[in-house]
Amino acid sequence: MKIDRRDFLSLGIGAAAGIGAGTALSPLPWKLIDDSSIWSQNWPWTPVPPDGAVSFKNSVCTLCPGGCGITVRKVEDRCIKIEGTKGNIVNNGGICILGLSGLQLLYGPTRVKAPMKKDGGRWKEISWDSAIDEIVKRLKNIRKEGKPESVACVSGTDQGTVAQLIGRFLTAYGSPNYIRTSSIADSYEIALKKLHGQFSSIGFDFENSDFVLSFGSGVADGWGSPVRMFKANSKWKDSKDKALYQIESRLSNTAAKADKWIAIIPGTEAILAMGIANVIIQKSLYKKKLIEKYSKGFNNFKALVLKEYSPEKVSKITGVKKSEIIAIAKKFAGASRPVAICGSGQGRTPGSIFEFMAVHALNALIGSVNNIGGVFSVPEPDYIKWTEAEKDDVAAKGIKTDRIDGAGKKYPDTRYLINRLIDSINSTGDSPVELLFVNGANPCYTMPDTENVIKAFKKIPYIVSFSSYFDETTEMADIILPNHTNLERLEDIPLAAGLIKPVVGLSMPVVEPECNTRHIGDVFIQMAKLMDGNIKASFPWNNYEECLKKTLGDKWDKLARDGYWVDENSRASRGIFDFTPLVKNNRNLVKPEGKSKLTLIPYDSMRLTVGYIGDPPFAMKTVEDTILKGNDVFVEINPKTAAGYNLSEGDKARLTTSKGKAKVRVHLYDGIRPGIVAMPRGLGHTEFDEYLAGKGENFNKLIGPVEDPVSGLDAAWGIQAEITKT
Amino acid sequence: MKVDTKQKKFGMAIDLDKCTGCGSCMVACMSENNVPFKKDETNKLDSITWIKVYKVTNDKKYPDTDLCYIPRPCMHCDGQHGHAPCVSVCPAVATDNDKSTGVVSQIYTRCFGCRYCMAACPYHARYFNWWDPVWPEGMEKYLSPNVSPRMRGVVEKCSFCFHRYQLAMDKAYVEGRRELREDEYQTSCTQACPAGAITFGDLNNPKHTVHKMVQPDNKHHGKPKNPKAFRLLERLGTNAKVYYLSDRKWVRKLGDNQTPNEESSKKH
Amino acid sequence: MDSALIPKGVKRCPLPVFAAGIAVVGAVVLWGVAGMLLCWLKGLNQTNMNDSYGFALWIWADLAVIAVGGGAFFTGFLRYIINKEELKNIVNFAVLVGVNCYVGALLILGIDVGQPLRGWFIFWHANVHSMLTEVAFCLSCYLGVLIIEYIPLVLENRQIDKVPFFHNLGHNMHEIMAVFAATGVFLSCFHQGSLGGVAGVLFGRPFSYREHLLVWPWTFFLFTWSAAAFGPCFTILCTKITEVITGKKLVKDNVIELLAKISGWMIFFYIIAKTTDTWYWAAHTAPAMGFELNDFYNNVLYGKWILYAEIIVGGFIPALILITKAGRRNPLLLWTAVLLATFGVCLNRWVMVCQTMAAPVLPFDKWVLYSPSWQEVSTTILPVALGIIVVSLSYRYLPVFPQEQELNPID
Amino acid sequence: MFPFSFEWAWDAAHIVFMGGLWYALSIVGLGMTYCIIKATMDTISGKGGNHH
Repeated sequence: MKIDRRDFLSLGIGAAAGIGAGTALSPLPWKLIDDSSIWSQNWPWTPVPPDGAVSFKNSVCTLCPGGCGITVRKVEDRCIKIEGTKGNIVNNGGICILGLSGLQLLYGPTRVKAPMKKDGGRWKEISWDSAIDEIVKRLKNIRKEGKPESVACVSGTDQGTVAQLIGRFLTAYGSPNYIRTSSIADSYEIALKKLHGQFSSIGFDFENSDFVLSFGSGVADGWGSPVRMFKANSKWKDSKDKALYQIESRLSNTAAKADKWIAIIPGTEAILAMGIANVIIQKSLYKKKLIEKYSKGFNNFKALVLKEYSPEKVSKITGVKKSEIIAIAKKFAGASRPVAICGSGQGRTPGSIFEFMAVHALNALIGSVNNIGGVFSVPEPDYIKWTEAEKDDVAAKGIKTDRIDGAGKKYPDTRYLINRLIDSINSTGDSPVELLFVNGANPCYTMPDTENVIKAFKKIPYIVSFSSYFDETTEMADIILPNHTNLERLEDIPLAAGLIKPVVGLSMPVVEPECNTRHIGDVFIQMAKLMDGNIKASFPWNNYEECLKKTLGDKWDKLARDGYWVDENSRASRGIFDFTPLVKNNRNLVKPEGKSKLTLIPYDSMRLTVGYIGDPPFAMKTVEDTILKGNDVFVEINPKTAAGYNLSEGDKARLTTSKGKAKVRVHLYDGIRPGIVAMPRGLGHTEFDEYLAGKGENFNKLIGPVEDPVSGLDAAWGIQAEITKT
Repeated sequence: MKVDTKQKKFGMAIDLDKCTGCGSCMVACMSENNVPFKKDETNKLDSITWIKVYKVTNDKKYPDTDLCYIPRPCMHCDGQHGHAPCVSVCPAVATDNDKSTGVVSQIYTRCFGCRYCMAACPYHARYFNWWDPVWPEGMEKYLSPNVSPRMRGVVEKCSFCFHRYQLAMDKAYVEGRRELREDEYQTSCTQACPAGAITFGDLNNPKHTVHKMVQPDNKHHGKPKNPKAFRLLERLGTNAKVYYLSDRKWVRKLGDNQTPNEESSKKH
Repeated sequence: MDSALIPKGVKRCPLPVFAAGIAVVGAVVLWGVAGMLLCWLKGLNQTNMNDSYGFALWIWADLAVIAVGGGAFFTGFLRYIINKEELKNIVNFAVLVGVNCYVGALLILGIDVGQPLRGWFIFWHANVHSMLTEVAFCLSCYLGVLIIEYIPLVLENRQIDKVPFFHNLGHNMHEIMAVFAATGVFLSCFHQGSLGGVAGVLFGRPFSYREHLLVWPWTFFLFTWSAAAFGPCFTILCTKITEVITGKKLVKDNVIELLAKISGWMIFFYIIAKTTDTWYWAAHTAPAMGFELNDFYNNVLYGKWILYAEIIVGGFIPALILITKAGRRNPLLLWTAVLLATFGVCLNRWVMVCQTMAAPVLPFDKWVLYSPSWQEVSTTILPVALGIIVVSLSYRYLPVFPQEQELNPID
Repeated sequence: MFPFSFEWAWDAAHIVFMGGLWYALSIVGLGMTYCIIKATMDTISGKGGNHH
């Protein structure tokens, strides 16, 4: 039969249909579909963490002064998780947000991966030898010119072998200018020196206290050793007859945890303390025998408080109701193991010594000094028993010169005055500091009037940073000798955060150094050896590890085993309590700068670290959107006050103080005293990674140092400010 | 040896009066479970936090204001007939309410990202991977092999650190045991909480602290017998395995919705 | 040029004009394709959805097009099962519109999922308890049925019809079309219903949760009913629009009026049921969960107005117009009615999806509002544009409207 | 979808749901097969098109 066009067409279509159907019924499409789901599960950009042998390594966290024991979980040579060490004396298993984020710092993009030298404003990698040679050459020259005292060191601590090695180096070199960054540790130190007559750090027996009267101390916001404080707070919650009263102008997390929140006018805490003393004495609720036996100058003190601090007067100044003052006093004196504490927020900045003494006096009145549940004056752990550093004439002459920061002169009890260092550099033509070592500190971010601080650092001819991370101060340096991070290095960590006995922790390397870094202890020993003469002679050790083991002696084993060592046989000094300095410095308050209507105060939170380390990405992720949104920081303000400036929730505004301006947004918060603006610390970094840099504003840019009349330390707690809608 | 076949019901009790809102639980969870992070995490509507700490206030004016933090992991709901709100709706069986442990799991490689489960969850406990997870150069080193990183386009959520349960069970089996001690299986957040505010354990086991704290009434869908304890959105019938405790009335009241007339009738 | 393909006895505009029109719509299609590719390649971060708004514009679009596409199954039901002869003059078009709606719905679903390559899991690892599974199955099956119902029309193309095999195939399919239609109705009832179930079963969302009858929440039945009721209105609307565009009368009034009347009564009884449901939910269901009506409507956008707009403006008004002879005979009123009806059903779907997501549930939650990104909008318009092209092509080359020749004689 | 996928269970839910599904699918499938076969036979027997 003949095939016409139409049949052909239909055949053609039929064939096509056949082929189509054939493929559809073949396994091919099914195979493709099945594969598709497998592809979607193996994108090359989704990492697959390699498995391996699991191990646990113990150490001590040094990211804050808390000194918690940490246990690092490892898979082969990778650290994968940081946890709190069970049974540790400080944190027993608990751990804070910063410690948990530690691995992001270890493996993070902000590490200084090798020694670096500023070369035309840009960082250039150099070898360790050439780096150290360069510094030694400079040190030798400065010494030749006969001004060894122009070499200084700014450090986060003055305790432990590393700090002591640096101090020893300076002494042998001939400089008295080892400067510790300031905190409430200084204030308490000085207050205790004045009232007890000897240097010691403060300790609190919170675990046994049944009533805690906190003058703004953020015991639930990171004050003291954070994890220990959280645990203590939970203990207080556990029993009905324990209580925490929080005296603070803002409903902080601590105030929220407290059984009572007393919203005081900021800066008048000392007055309230004196008022409470008035009631206690008035109603003779104090421990008379103790006072008679162990105190001096009580009668003057009594006369003073009775004359000047009647509840009525105090109420007017502090804004706390008279009835409330009396109630607090009764509650405090009536408790069996009460304790009064101060140092606002996390206690990163010193306070008015008058306030510290007044608060401490309360403890004395009701017998809580060196008593169970109270405060203890704890001697610094003395396990570092080295021979005096050898001094040649240059050294001997150098260390006799006045400290550049003027500490110990006008203020005999003040050992370090970093705020004065900045002034003395900026006030003279060329900087009195020729060469500056910076270790464990980031003053160009953490110090008030940041602009001024940076100005001073710009004037310093040569800055050596030992930072493991690119922080603000490191950016100002001329050369970086990156130290191992806390997880990579061996170091003894004396815990200064309010424990009642001297405790030393041991930070152990849990992982091989990630980058081409070197232990700061080894670097100084090495430099000393290259300096020859008396300096070389003062450093008989081959390396830091040997130095540490020799220093610790028989304590080493215990430390290596448990991670900490408690100096059991250290006795709290049963000194006489002298009220005289308190009376003498009556009303030496610290007033906020400026004369605007609003008062700007900072606030600390666990989620924003305010120390020399920047907030890691994980921690930043937990910051609420009422604190940071995009790159805008929110300031808290009472709705009543806000109405006066016709500000409503989320409005953009400009915050102005005598020190600077900041673009902010407004968060209306009923939990804050009218007339006050509160701004979070820890934001506004310019360095570190893109997860932190450029977000929010740095509070320190808006406030300037205000010297405490008693200690000379910067004790500014706030500053007058103006806010305008933009 | 005796093999205990009694089924477990793992759950959590969180003491809101102890919680300080420090955020440790959130980060402990992120680092345990390989949760990714972005440059800007301030848009909380696309920020993955398996356990999220809510901040609530009593809405009173100064100075009577009070605030409270409410940590919110996945509630691992049992629903009325063993069906969590999310489990019954998942079209591809990518999430499951494990009868033997009471843990609501999520199978990332099975999920195809329809997000019906997120629509179903009243607690916003489920999170979608809107973006590919990216770790900065070198940081992927800390990723744990126990939890696979998720790919873009799937839903993820708190698993009560189920991998820890599996590891603990493996260990127990090697030691010839079939039962875990209370402390052998604890979630990362529980372990980390510096305030010790979180208690984790088997709600079916009278010996476990969590059971003693909330005294769940299993005849009435696990309603707590302890008057200080409550669950979020109790009356939706989600039958959550996460309980909260507080001495503060306003906090307990904030745990669930009441219509005005109810409230007034409650007063007297 | 293409006259060989154009049906006998009808007149069509010259090809260039036609092509120009298609080109315009084609541009819109390209825009949509751009959005689609972005979503597939870069992921759903291209949208403005977030963890509180997992369901948004797309899911609404799905529910809406399926609802208005309901005209297909219901007209088919009336034509083939109830044997309403007149409707044979509009059923083709109803099916055509239906096909487009369903293709669009599936396309959007394909973009909406985070892992499109795993889309088939919904069939392969089906969870029979999930409403979405039911939707997926019935939706795709019914699309198959619709295509089967559409094929005979295609086979009636002048050239194809010349091929004996196709001629016979078309003929035979007509013979047993009732069987397919019946299956279609069966499937439709379930997927329309389960789409309602999607929101109705969410006992974590008091705004959309409803009590159950057997295994289905009331929304299940309300959705099926509303699709059957409002669908024909949309069919009429599309017919009217086509008539305007082509400038011809394509369907006789008696056909339209019949459909309008049925639709009217369906809407009337539906809206009464809907009102009752709303009342019961507000008076019993929600309060039992700790909510009162006002909690769901105390937002700037989502106020009580939306409730009245849906029930009165988009429900009773069109119903009353359509059930009165005068109303459906008056062209202006008819237009108003079908427009309002379409608006009403779309609003209902919007509320069930988007307001469900927006309304706070936790006592310390806040309303979450969202506005779609251009990628979402373009991909939502994409199927509409595609639909216009398919309808145009079908109209040009297939005898979609049997009465066209009679109504528009060529002299 | 099939008894061999692991989430399958021989419970009421699966039987009813999948039963309904396969029932519908088979009707449609059989219907189409019938039409195609019949159309082929008709064609061979010379019906349709311009043949008559």
